[in-house]
Amino acid sequence: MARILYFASFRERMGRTEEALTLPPDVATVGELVAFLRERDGAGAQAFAHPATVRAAVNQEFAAPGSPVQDADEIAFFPPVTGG
Amino acid sequence: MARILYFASFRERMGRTEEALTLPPDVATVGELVAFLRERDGAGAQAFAHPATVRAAVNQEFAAPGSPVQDADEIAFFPPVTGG
Amino acid sequence: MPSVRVQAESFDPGAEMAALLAGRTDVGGVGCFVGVVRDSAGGQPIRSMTLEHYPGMTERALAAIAAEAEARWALQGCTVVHRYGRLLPGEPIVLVLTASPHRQAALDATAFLIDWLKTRAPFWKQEESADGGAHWVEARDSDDAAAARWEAGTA
Amino acid sequence: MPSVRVQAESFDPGAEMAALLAGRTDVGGVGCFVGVVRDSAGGQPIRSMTLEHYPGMTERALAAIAAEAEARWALQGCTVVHRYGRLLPGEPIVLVLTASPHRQAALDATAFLIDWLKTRAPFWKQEESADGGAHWVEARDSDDAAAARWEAGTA
Repeated sequence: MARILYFASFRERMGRTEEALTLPPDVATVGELVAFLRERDGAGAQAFAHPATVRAAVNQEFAAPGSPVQDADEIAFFPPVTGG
Repeated sequence: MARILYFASFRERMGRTEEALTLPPDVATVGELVAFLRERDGAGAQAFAHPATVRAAVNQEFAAPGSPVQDADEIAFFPPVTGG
Repeated sequence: MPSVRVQAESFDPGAEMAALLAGRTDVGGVGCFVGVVRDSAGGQPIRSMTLEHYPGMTERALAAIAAEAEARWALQGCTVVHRYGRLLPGEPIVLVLTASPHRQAALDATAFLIDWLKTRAPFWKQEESADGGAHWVEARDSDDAAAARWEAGTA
Repeated sequence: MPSVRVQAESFDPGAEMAALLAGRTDVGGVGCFVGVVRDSAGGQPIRSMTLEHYPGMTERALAAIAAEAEARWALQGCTVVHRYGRLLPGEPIVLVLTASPHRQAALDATAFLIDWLKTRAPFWKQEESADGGAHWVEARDSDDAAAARWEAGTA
């Protein structure tokens, strides 16, 4: 099971802070996980509607769409950061 | 009478912090005053030996060798500044 | 070693600077930047600013950014403190402090740290407007440009 | 209006920053630089540093430098405090503080102020070495170069 975290607008649109998910067999990258979540339900469709504003981290390191993901990973989705 | 002030190494080499001086008739600029002081005595010869390290102010504004001077001015000599 | 903290509580820039300098006499200059919550954004008044972060990753990101600054400049120490939670206008959000034998290194490292923080530290700001509505602050291209200066090596 | 002071006493950067921000909620960033007496120079230990200044002209020069910074950047305030007299290693010499709605203006104005201070404010440093000998610090070309950046408009 992967642990999926949502922050900021992604948390609001997904209606949760995190979920445990068994990665489907055809999900091996961040980009494929995004596609899966977008197709899964209306919340995912809304949260992941604009790929340009999706940012991700795998195991607390920033990740790209091609970054690999696997069960047991901590995977986070959030918009571009605005701290400082 | 002009008031002449000396700071830092100029104060030490001239052996005084200031003096009152009636400007000689042929002294109308900072550069001419430097030449006069350099010729006047051994202390002046030493203090003004290296023109590249002489800095001046007239009435508390930085001045160039060609800047005019007259009696009643406050004229200061010092090395390049090193604050901050 | 950099000192990096993520906290809800406020901080005292003077006390942080004193701690950075404590017991040492080899520091020549300290650079500092403090980010503060403004009472308006885009001409509209702001009632509060709430910062969300990613516990765990945020601390790691700040430590990595500080380590990068210490690798690039001859720093004798640096301190980064970033707050989260609900903050009111006038309250400090972020502190960057750098100590170096030479002023240029302290100044450059301070600018670097705040630029990189803005694009690489997982924080998200939500503004509460005067009518109580809330909206997420959007990332600005100018922040990416400021951070990119340090990558291109032009700064 | 900039706040400019020349004094023998030490100063408290945190208190100065609090004074700059007091009662206002429109500041977005505060830039700060503190120069400190180092315990060595050119590899030789230093026992103390004595700063001489030109009373009257020094205050005027600092006010002119601060006014120049306020003319160049959208500052909401700036503070310059410079000490004179005999200082020991670890003691602060100079404080520059700038407040602005935007961080880049605060950072740039801080760098500008310290660079110009070093080349345009009438202060002279004398170092006392470990054997009690004293010598005047010579002006550095790198300081002139740093100040010249702001004239050429390249910074």
